[in-house]
Amino acid sequence: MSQIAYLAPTSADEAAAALIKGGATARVLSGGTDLLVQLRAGRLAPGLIVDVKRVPGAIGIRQEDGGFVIGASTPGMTIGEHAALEKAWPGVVEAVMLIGSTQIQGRASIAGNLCNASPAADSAPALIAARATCVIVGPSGRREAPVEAIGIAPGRTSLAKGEFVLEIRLPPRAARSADAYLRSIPRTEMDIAVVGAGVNLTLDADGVIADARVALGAVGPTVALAPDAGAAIIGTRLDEAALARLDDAARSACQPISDKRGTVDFRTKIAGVLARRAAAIAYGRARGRA
Amino acid sequence: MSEVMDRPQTLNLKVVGTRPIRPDGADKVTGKATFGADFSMPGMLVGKIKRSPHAHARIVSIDTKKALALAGVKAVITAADFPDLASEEYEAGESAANLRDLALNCMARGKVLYDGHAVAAVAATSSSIADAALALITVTYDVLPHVIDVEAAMEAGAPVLHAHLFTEGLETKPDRPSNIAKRNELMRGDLEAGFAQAEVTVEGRYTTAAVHQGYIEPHACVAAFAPDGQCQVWSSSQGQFMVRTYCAKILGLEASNIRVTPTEIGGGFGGKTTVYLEPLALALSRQSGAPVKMVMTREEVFRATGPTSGAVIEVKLGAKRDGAITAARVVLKYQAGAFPGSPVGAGSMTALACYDVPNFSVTGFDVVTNSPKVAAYRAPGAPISAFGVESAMDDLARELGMDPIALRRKNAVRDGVKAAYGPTFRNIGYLETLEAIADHPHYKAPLGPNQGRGVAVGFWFNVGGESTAAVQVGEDGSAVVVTGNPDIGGSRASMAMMAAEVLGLPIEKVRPIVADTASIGFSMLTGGSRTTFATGMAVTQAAQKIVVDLKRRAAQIWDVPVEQVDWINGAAVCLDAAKADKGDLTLAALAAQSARTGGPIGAQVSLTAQGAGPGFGAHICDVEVDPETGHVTILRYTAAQDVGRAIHPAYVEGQIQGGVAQGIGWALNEEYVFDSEGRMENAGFLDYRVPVASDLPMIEPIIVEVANPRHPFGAKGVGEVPIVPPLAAVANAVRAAIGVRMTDLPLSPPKIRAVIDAR
Amino acid sequence: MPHVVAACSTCRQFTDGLVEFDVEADSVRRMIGELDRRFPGLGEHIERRMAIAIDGEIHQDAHGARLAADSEVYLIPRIGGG
Amino acid sequence: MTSRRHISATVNGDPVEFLSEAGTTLLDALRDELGLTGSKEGCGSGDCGACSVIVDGRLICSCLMLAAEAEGRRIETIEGMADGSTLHPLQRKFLEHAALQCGFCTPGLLVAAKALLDANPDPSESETRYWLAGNLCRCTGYDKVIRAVMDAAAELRQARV
Repeated sequence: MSQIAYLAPTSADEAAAALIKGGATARVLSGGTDLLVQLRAGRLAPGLIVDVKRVPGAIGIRQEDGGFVIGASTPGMTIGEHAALEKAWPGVVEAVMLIGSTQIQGRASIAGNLCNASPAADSAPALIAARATCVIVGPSGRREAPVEAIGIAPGRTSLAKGEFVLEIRLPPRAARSADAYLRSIPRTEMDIAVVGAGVNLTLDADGVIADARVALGAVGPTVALAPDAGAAIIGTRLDEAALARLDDAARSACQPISDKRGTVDFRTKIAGVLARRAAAIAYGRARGRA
Repeated sequence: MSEVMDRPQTLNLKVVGTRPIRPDGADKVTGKATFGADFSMPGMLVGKIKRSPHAHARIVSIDTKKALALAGVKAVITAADFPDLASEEYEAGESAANLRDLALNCMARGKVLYDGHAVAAVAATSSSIADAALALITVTYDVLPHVIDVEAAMEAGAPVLHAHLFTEGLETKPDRPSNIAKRNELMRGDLEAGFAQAEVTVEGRYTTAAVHQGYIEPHACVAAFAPDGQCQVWSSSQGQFMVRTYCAKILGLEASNIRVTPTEIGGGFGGKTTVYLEPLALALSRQSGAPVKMVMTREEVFRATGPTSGAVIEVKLGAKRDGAITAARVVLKYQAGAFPGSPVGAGSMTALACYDVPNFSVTGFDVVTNSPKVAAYRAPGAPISAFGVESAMDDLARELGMDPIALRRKNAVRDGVKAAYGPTFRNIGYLETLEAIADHPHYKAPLGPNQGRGVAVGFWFNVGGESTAAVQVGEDGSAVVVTGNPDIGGSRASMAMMAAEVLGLPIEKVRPIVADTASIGFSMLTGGSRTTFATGMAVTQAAQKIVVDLKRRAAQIWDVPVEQVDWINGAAVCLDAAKADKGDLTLAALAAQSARTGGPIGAQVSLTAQGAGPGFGAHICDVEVDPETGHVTILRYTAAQDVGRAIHPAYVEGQIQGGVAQGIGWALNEEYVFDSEGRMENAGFLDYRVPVASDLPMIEPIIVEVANPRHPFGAKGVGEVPIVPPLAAVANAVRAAIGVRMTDLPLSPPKIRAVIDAR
Repeated sequence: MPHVVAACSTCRQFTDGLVEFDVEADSVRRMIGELDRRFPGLGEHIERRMAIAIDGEIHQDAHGARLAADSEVYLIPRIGGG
Repeated sequence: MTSRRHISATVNGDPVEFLSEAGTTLLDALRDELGLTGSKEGCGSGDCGACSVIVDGRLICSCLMLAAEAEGRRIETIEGMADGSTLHPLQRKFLEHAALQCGFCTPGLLVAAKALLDANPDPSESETRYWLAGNLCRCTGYDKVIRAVMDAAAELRQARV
C-alpha cells in the first residue's frame, strides 16, 4: 500500500515548494472530482496530495480591469450563481455548469477540468473561444498563458514541475458580444462530451459579425480553436450560407478518434451541427444586447 | 382446506387496495436501514478478490506466498480451498443451477473464462493491506483466443470454452464439443403451410446488447465461521435460503450449520439470485478465524456479476390481409456468458405468448461466451424475444395498413386459447390491457415533427413456489408477520396488509419481519414476481388459521357452538341472539385471555403456491428524434398491465414505472462494450449509462384488474411484465419518427444519425 | 386417460421424437413414473428440468396433484424470474 | 503503517473528531469512523449520488472528497435530516408517495432534494429532474421521486406563508 501524504498549503509559494518536494508522484488537488476517481481506480498512486484550495485567490470571483478573475479552484456551483459573470459570459458559465451532476458542481473546478487535460473537458472550448487565460504560479513565480496552451495531449499539460493554475482571467466584454457552448451526449446529463463546441462572437453596430472564435472539444487530442470556423461567419449575419460554411469548417477542423463514446464519422458530423447551433445561440444573445 | 377461502375476496376490503405508508419506511428515509455493506462485526477483516485481466486463459500457476507473508494478511484462498464439485444440476428453489459451474464462477479453477473472473481472494486487517496483498499475488496465464459475439461463438471454428460441453437438444448426439450448450424448439402446426397461406410476410433480424441489472447497491456480505463449523452470513441477496443452499454445496457444509440473515437489499432485479461473495467470505473466515466483510466495487459488479444476454433474434411473420397471423418463425441466439444457462428457454416460451398463432416454430440457442455468466434480469429472456417479435408486428401492421393495437387485438390470446408454450390460458387480462391503451387519450394525442408513437405488448408467466409465513399475535392484540422473503420493493407492506385484512386489524398494528434462515421455514427467493402472490398466500392462510382459532376461543368463552361465532372487523361476534348481550370479543380481548383458552395465538403456513396468473402489459411510447444529433427524447409513456388485484397500488405503479425505465435504458443507451482483448471498456455508471431523472418523462401506469382466482385477494405477479414491451415500444416509436426500422439495440445517437443519413 | 404433450426438444431426446401420448395415471407422481418406465431417463429429466401444466395451470412441484381422465398435461421448461 | 491524520469537523451540528489515512474519502470516514452508514457507496466515482452530503452548504458526493479536506467543515448527512423523531417534509413525502422501493438511493436523493429546495423553493419538474440527475435510482423510474420532491416543495412554501 502506498503512503499518501496530504498537505493544504495556505500560500502559493508553499504549494509550489510542496509540489517540487513531492516530485513526480505529487498531485494537485483542486475540486478532486477527477483526482479521486483516478485514485480509487488505482490509475494514480500519488505520494503527496497538495490541496490548493486554501491558497489565496484559488477560490472566488472578482471583477478586475473590466474583466473577470475566477479562482481556478472555485466550484462550478459558485460560478453558476454569479449573476454578473453569467450575464457577461453565458457560454463560459453554461459550459462550466455542464461538468457533471449537481454534486460534481459542488466541487469541480476549472483548474481541474483544464489540467486533467481531457480533450472532452466541457469548460475548455468556451474558455478558449472567450480568449481566457490562466494565471499559473510555480517555483519561478507567476506567468499567464492562454487556456489553449494548457492541454498538450490527452492527460498531459504544459505545466512545469511545481506549477499549478491559480486563476482564470476573462477579458473585458465588448459591446454586442456574447458566447455559447453546446455539447452532445447520449443522455441528458452525467456523460462525458462526445463533441463540444464553444462560440464567442462580437457584432458591429449593424448586426454583422465582426469577430468570431469557435473552439471544439472531443474531436482531436486536445481542445482546439478552429480558426477557419470562426472566419467562416465573420462579415455575415449568420445566414444559411454562413451557417453551412461554418458547418464545413468545423468538420474540417476535426481529427477525432472512434471509441466507446462515439465514432469518427459521428463526431465529425456533430461538430458541424453543434458549431452551427452554438453560433446561432451566441448570435441571438449578442443581438439581444445590441 | 375448509378454513381457506376458495375464491378471491375482492369486495368489502378495508386494507387491501389502499396505500398505507410502508412499515419499514422510516428506517429507509432516515438512513438507518442496514444494507449489505452497512453491517459490521468486531474484529472484522476486509476481503478482496484478485480477478483475471484476460477474457480466456489457462491458469498456469498462482503464487500466493508473498501475499500471505505480508503483515496484516490473515487468509489467501484460491480454487484449491474449495471442493472440486462434480457437475450436478441442483434445485435451489427457483431454477436449476449447475453446482460445479456455480462454484467455478465464484472462483476459477484451471481456466479463466471472462475478464474479471475471480482467481484468488485475500482477507486482511485493512482495505489498503488487502489491496497490497492482491498486488503481491502472481498469476501466470496462458492466454487463449476468446469469443464474445454470440454468432461468432456458434461457429465451428470458434474457441471452445468447455471441452466437456456437447450441444443438448439435437436430433443426433454431437461428436465434438461446442459453445452451443443447448438447442430448444417449440412448435405447432405446419409452418410451411402457414406461410403458404400468408398474403403478407415480414421478416427481420434484430440484435440486443448485453445489459446489466444495474442495482445501485453493490454485492456485499459479512461471514463468520466458528471453529465448531457453525457459520453466520449477513448478506444482501434476493433469498437467504438460496445463499444458504449454495454456500453449503460450494463449501461442502451442512445447511443447518449456516445461518443466513438477510440485510436490506439495494435492488436486485434478478441479479442477486445467485452467490458471488458469500462462499469466498466463508472460506476466508474459516482460514483466518475472524469475520470477513466483502463489498464489491462498481467495476467488479459490472465485470463479474450477471448481466443478461446479448442476443440475435430472427423473426418471420405471415398473415392474411385481414391481419390474421398464419405462421411465425422465431430463432433466438442468446449469450449465456461463461457457463450454460441463458434465459433463452423463457425467451422462447414468451416470444409468441401474446398471440394465437396456428403454425409456428421457435428455436432457441443457449451459447457460452467469454463474458460474465448471465444472471436473471426481470422477466429473464422475455424482453429480448419481444423486441424482435413486437418490432416485426409493428412492420406487419404498417404493411397491412392496420392500426397496431387492432392487429394485436385481432390475434390476441384470450381465455381458453392454448398458449404457444403449452397450457391453456384462463382468467387473463390481455384484451383489457389493449383496450386500456386504445381508449387512453395518449393514443389519440397529436404528434409534432420528428415525433413518433410506438406500441408494444409483453407477457410474463409469473411464478408461485415454496413459501413460509408465520403470524404471531401479541398479548395486546397486535400482530407480527414473519416471512422468509427479502423485501426489495416494499413487499413488507403488502404482507402486513394481507394479514391485517384477514385479522381485521388496522395496518399499524401489524409488524412485518423478514427473518433469517434459522427463524422461519424455507422460502424460495424473492424473484419471478412471486412474493406478493406466493408468500402473500402463505401469510393470508396463516392469518386465516388464526381467525379459525380465535373463533374457537370465543366460542369456548361464550360457551356456544363455534358455528355461532363470526369474525367481523377484528372481533369475534356471537350470532346466538340469546347471548348477544355479551358484546364482541376483540382480538385484543382474546389475546389477553389466551393463556386460558389454549395458549399463545399464532400460526405458520408452509406451502407450494400454484396458480400464479400470467401477466400481460400493453405500452405506448412517444419519442422525438433530433435528426441532426440522433438523440432520442422520450416524450410520453403509458403502460397498462393486468395485475390481478393491486394489493398496494402505489407499489404496483412503482413496479410498472421502474420496469419501463429499465426497458428504456436497454433500448436507448445501455450496453456492455468490450475491447479487442475481451475486456469490458465501460465498467462504470459513467459510460454504462442507465437513465437519469432528466432522461425520462412521468410514466403513466394503468392498473388493469382481472382477478386471479387462485390468490386469496386475486393478485397476480407484477414486477416482470413492465420491462418486456419497452424495447420494442421505443424502437417502434423511433421507426414512426424517422421512417426507418432500427434493428440493433441500443438506439444510441451515432446509430440513429447514421441511419438518418442513409435513408 | 390423461393426455400428455412434451413439445420441447429436450424431452423429445428421450421419446424418440414422440410429442404426445396418453398415460394411465391419476397423479403427477404416477404419471412421471409411467413416463420414465416407457422412456428411461425422462422421469429424472422432468423432475429436474420441467414444469408441469395441468389443464392450463403451471405447477413447479406437484407430485400430489391429481389428474382427471380428461386432463391435458403439458411438460414445459421450468420458469424462474428476476 | 500509513500515518493517520486527526480531523475535526462538524457533522449534523455536532463536533466530531476522527483519524483518517490521507487517501481516505469523506464517505469512508463517515461510514467507518463515525458509524454514519446512511450515506451509501454505489460507485465510488461520483456517478450515482448515493453518497450525497452537504458540506458548508454545498451538495457534494462524499466519495469524491478526502476526509482530510473536511477539517473545520460543516457537514450534513441523511442522519441529520429529521428533527429528532419528526421526519423532514421531504422524508414524509417520499413515504406518502411511495417514492422508494429498495431504499438504497433514498438517503442520497433526500439530501440532494433538500439542497435543491434550500436553493430553489419552487422548482419546476424539469429543474427538479436536472438537479437530481446525479442521483441514480434503478427501482422507481423517478416518477414518484419527482412528485414527492415537488409536493414537499409545495408544502414547505405553504408553511412559509
